[in-house]
Amino acid sequence: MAYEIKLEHRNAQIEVLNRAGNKVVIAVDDRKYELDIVMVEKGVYSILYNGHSYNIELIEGETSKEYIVNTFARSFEAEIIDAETKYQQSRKLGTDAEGDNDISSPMPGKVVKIPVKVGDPVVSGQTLIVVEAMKMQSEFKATADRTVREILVSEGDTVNAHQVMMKLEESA
Amino acid sequence: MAYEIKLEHRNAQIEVLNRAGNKVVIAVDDRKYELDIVMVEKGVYSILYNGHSYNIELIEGETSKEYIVNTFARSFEAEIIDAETKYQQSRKLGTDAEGDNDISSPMPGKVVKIPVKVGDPVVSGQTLIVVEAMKMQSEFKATADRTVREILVSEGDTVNAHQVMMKLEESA
Amino acid sequence: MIRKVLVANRGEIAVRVMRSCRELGLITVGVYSEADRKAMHIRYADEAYLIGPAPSRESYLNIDNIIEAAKKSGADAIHPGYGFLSENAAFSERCKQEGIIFIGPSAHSISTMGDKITARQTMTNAGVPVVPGTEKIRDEQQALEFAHQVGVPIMIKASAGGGGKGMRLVKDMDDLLPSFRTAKSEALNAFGDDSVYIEKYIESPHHIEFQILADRHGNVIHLFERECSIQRRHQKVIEETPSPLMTPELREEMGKFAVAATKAVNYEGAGTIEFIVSDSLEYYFLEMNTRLQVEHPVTERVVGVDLVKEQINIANGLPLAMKQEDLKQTGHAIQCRIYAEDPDHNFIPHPGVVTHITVPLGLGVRYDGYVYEGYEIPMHYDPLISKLISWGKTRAESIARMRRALYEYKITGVKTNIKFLEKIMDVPDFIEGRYNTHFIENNSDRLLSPKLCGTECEDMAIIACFIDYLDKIEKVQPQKFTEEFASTWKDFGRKRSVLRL
Amino acid sequence: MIRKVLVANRGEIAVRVMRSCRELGLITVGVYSEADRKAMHIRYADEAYLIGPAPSRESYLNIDNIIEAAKKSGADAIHPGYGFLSENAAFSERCKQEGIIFIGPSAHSISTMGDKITARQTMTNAGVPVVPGTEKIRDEQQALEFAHQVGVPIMIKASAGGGGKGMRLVKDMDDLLPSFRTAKSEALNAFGDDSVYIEKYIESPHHIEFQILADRHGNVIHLFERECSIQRRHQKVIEETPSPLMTPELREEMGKFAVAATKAVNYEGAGTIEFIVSDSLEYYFLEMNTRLQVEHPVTERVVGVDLVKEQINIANGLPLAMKQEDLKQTGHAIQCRIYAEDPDHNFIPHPGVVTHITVPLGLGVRYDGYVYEGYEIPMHYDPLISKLISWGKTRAESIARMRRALYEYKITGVKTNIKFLEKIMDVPDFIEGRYNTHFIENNSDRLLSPKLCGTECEDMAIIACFIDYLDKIEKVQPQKFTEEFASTWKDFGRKRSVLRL
Repeated sequence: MAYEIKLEHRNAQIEVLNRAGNKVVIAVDDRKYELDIVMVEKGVYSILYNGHSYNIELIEGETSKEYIVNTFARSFEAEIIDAETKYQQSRKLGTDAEGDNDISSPMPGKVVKIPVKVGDPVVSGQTLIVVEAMKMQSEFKATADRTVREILVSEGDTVNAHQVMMKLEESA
Repeated sequence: MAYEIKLEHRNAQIEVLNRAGNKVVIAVDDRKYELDIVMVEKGVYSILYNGHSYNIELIEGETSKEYIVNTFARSFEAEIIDAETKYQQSRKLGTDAEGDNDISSPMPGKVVKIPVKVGDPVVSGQTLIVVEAMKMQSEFKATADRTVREILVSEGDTVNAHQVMMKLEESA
Repeated sequence: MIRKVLVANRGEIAVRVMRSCRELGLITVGVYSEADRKAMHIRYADEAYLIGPAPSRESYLNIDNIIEAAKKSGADAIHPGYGFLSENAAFSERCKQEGIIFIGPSAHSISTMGDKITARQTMTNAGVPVVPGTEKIRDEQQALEFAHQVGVPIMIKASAGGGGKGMRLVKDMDDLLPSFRTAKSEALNAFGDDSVYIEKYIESPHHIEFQILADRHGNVIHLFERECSIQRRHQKVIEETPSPLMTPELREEMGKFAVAATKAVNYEGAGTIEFIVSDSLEYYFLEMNTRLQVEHPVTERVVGVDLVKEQINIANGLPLAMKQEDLKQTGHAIQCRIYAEDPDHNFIPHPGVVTHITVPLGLGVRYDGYVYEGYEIPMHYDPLISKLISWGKTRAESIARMRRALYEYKITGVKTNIKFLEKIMDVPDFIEGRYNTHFIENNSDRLLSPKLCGTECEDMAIIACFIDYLDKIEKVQPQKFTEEFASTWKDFGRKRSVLRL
Repeated sequence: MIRKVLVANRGEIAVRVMRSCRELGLITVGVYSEADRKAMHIRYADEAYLIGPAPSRESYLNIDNIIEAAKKSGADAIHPGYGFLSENAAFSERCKQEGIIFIGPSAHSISTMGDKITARQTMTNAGVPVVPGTEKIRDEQQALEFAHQVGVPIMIKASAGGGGKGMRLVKDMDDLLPSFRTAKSEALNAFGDDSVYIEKYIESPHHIEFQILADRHGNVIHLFERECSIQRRHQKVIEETPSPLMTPELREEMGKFAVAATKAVNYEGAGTIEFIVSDSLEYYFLEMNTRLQVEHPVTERVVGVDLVKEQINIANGLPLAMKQEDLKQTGHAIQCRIYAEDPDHNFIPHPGVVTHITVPLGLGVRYDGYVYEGYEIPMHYDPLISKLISWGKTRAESIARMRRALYEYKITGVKTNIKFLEKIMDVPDFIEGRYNTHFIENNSDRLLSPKLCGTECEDMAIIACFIDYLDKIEKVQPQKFTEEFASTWKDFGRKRSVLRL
């Protein structure tokens, strides 16, 4: 069965043609690889292909279909695309603007300042919330002119990574 | 509920009197400990007791009730004793001699020589089987005068740790 | 003699200090905040005491709680590490009052060097060159006069400051007064004190510091220089010794001034004299750090001393075991600071759980760290994860070894600057030793561009994800859905028997 | 110039060689047996080729397969490491024939030094002192004559031998002939050759070796000595440099002989001249190891060279970059060999899965290893897991640091000799440097007795087991048995949704 995998910019078709233990014959787009792949440590794969030794580290993302992949050269975000994912993506597409209106922090931290309040009109570039982690403050700014619809945290709160802290809406 | 734990030579009574998160009040024989215990890595515990910082590493044995415990000073074998264990121990006691008659290797290895055959009488100290691991040969010898009842491996075989390789019986 | 040492710190430096204590046969006492129960320094210490909640000011900066832990444990000395209370004169004084040895300088030395204007004055009196500048500026008139006297560029700095706050660079005479006013108001906000002073600004500065050791008996030696010019927003990133800029004559001259500066404040312990050096090798005293520096390992490797052990010997009142003429730099050492931060997103700090770590090892590599697999790096403290130190017979070998070590170093779970550092090792200006504090700024395009991963490399990444995903669903997905219900009960039985409860 | 190096080895030495290759910018090729697919050297290498089944003679000793891998990969050089084919003259010759650079000496040097009797003769001709002894013994009459001439104790040794096989110590003249006959028959069984020779036996021997480097242009230098007398059944356990026994005069004298011995066989590459030294400092040539030694890191640390890089430079035909007078020993280094073995059960080797590992780090500690968490140490090869090297300004600091490093070093899953080594660090004879090859035997009671773990320590072990057990049953045991059947189906649904398949 062929799957689709998204590796940042790229969408690749992938299919296992044959597999016996470590030995796998696999097609990625129009390229066919005969290789030896084995998990050596939790989340760490060793691949031998055509004499070359590759080490790939995986961290599972928020769902079992999402990964952060580290190669020697760089780090990628990857996602397994199946029917369910496609359906969700199509839903998401329609509401894309809404996603942009959620303000969340990429890292855990502590809310130190919220210089706006619900109902405030804000302009692109205006600071909405300041989060501190590891003695450094990060300012989260509006990327477009909007109105503050909802504030979900208070000053002094601890937030997790990717937690939505504030919701904006298009100004009336 | 009080349990019994065997730590090599010692049998200790143990009971959790109170537990809230890391903080545990626990009685071992007639001593009461108020301590802070937390698993920091898989199988690695940090215990703070009376200001002292203890690091204890556990490896599960062949059953979930058996452990190898490493303290700073030394390594122990430990076992949780419950009704089931006691019953098995009492059964074992009756057939203790039989256990002694099983020849097994403490480590994985390869059988390189079996200088005896089924039916042979053997005397205490006589070599029964030679196993090689990591370029070193270990000889397994009879600890009493016996007869070879059964040989379960052949020369060239690979054996796992604790696999029974030969059975002896009391000479007729 | 010191018998038991409380280390009033956390992270890599707490572990590093305890290692030397252990080698000396001393008992170590760790202290921890509520966020640090699982921290490595607590696992490493012989004894451990809780000193308060996660925020530093309630724990690692809480003098009362630390003194209480020292008394409870019977520690006879406190090592402050760096940061936190290490340059706090009140803490040094309090230890003295409580009869606990503070492994560091006296309150007097700390406060003299802590106030930049007093420090400048002391240095000037001792004949140590300082950047042409003023004392506390009285009024705008004085600011104008000085600016006209030395010419632009000039730098306005907060007297009580540090870390870039209350600082203003003036390149144009017209900007002087507006900048002066902003600096004063920033200083007031940041430090509760609006005093500022003005200095001549060195255009292409190198940051070079000298390590010193001073005992109670008046002996002072320096352990040569460290080059610390690779900085990002005034944060050091890479340090090395010897400095590629240094000549033997300059080293001897600056070393003598470092010793004179140290003597001028009756200093006792390990310390650092920081200089600012221009491209044309003019140098000026900048400040003194009255503690162990983050970058002390490069000196340890090249000079062959354990600076923490020297600190403890000095605190024990012993005379220095080495004389200046015994000391020699052998080979070359480089240190990289590994931070939990995301270079692709403006170096935002990145706390989180370390899921996997591979530490670089082998010949010529030293690793000072504190995180382990499964450890959650807390959000409350510094993002420094570890320090990687490479040594080589030559600077070229030291760079090659650092490149190799960074290649081996793998941390998953949190973002780090490892690949950013790897790229620095390949920048010609770095390789040739031609750099000043503008290095990262000047090379930012190159340093921030992603490394190439070609089609085959990308395909391997895709394949690994896919195989992992297939094996994962294999494990949880039943062979046949219809058999599922019936087999679940059996599965439970099996699981029980495997566990043999 | 060498561009791509195949490392014909496994374990820590393969990784160690590849590290230096990487620092030199060379491409590395690993080879592996079927038991080694997950081995670290394969993960570390740029390229990797399978060379056969698990048994060494079908893979790591299979010259044809290794040469084939070299050709397939386009490697222009082969580094043999130590052990396996490193001292195999036929392999060196074969590489030459195939146009592949063998990073090591010529077949001629290897065979001259490989045959003990030829080696003795070559050394005698070169004026290097050898232990008084015979050539191959013709008959029992000759054995008796020699024994009477030098007196007991004497040692009978197999000409083709090594590792203690075919060796017999004779302390009483009456035992001579019986021992002679047993030695011959053992030699025949072990090596297919019953030739033996006899040597004077040194009663309290020290095993001291000199590291040498020789280039193609006739330059030979020595990098001082290594003391290797801490042995168990002729297996080295701990090595150090400088030797506590050495004097500057003796070092110079022995070093000159080491260089002379090397020149006598037109040697090229890195090698070791082993001497046996008596308590009264009489020394005799023992043998030459025509390869890198397991204990080479102590020399690297104290002399400040990378011996693998030197080997590669020599193989490239470059002249040595160092002269004898440039070299200096700085400080003191000790190496401990960590074996997977069980000291409590007669040091039986202990292959198995490494479940957890904590590596010692920090100032002055080098760790050369290859195992990782989850790795299964195979039963087919050497039990050496890693080497721990400590450096200190003085021997005392080096010992203190090794004690600290061994304390930090934790491996669970397989048994190791770590605690055994820790105890050696506390034996007065070791601390004072008064030891010879009988050290372990003489101190075995102390070294094999368990360390004390008092009641509190035992109780903590018991508590950790108990808490772990309780938490484990908590996880699998259902709250109420009767609810089990009904809830299992729900659990399955939950599990699925967590995985979001």
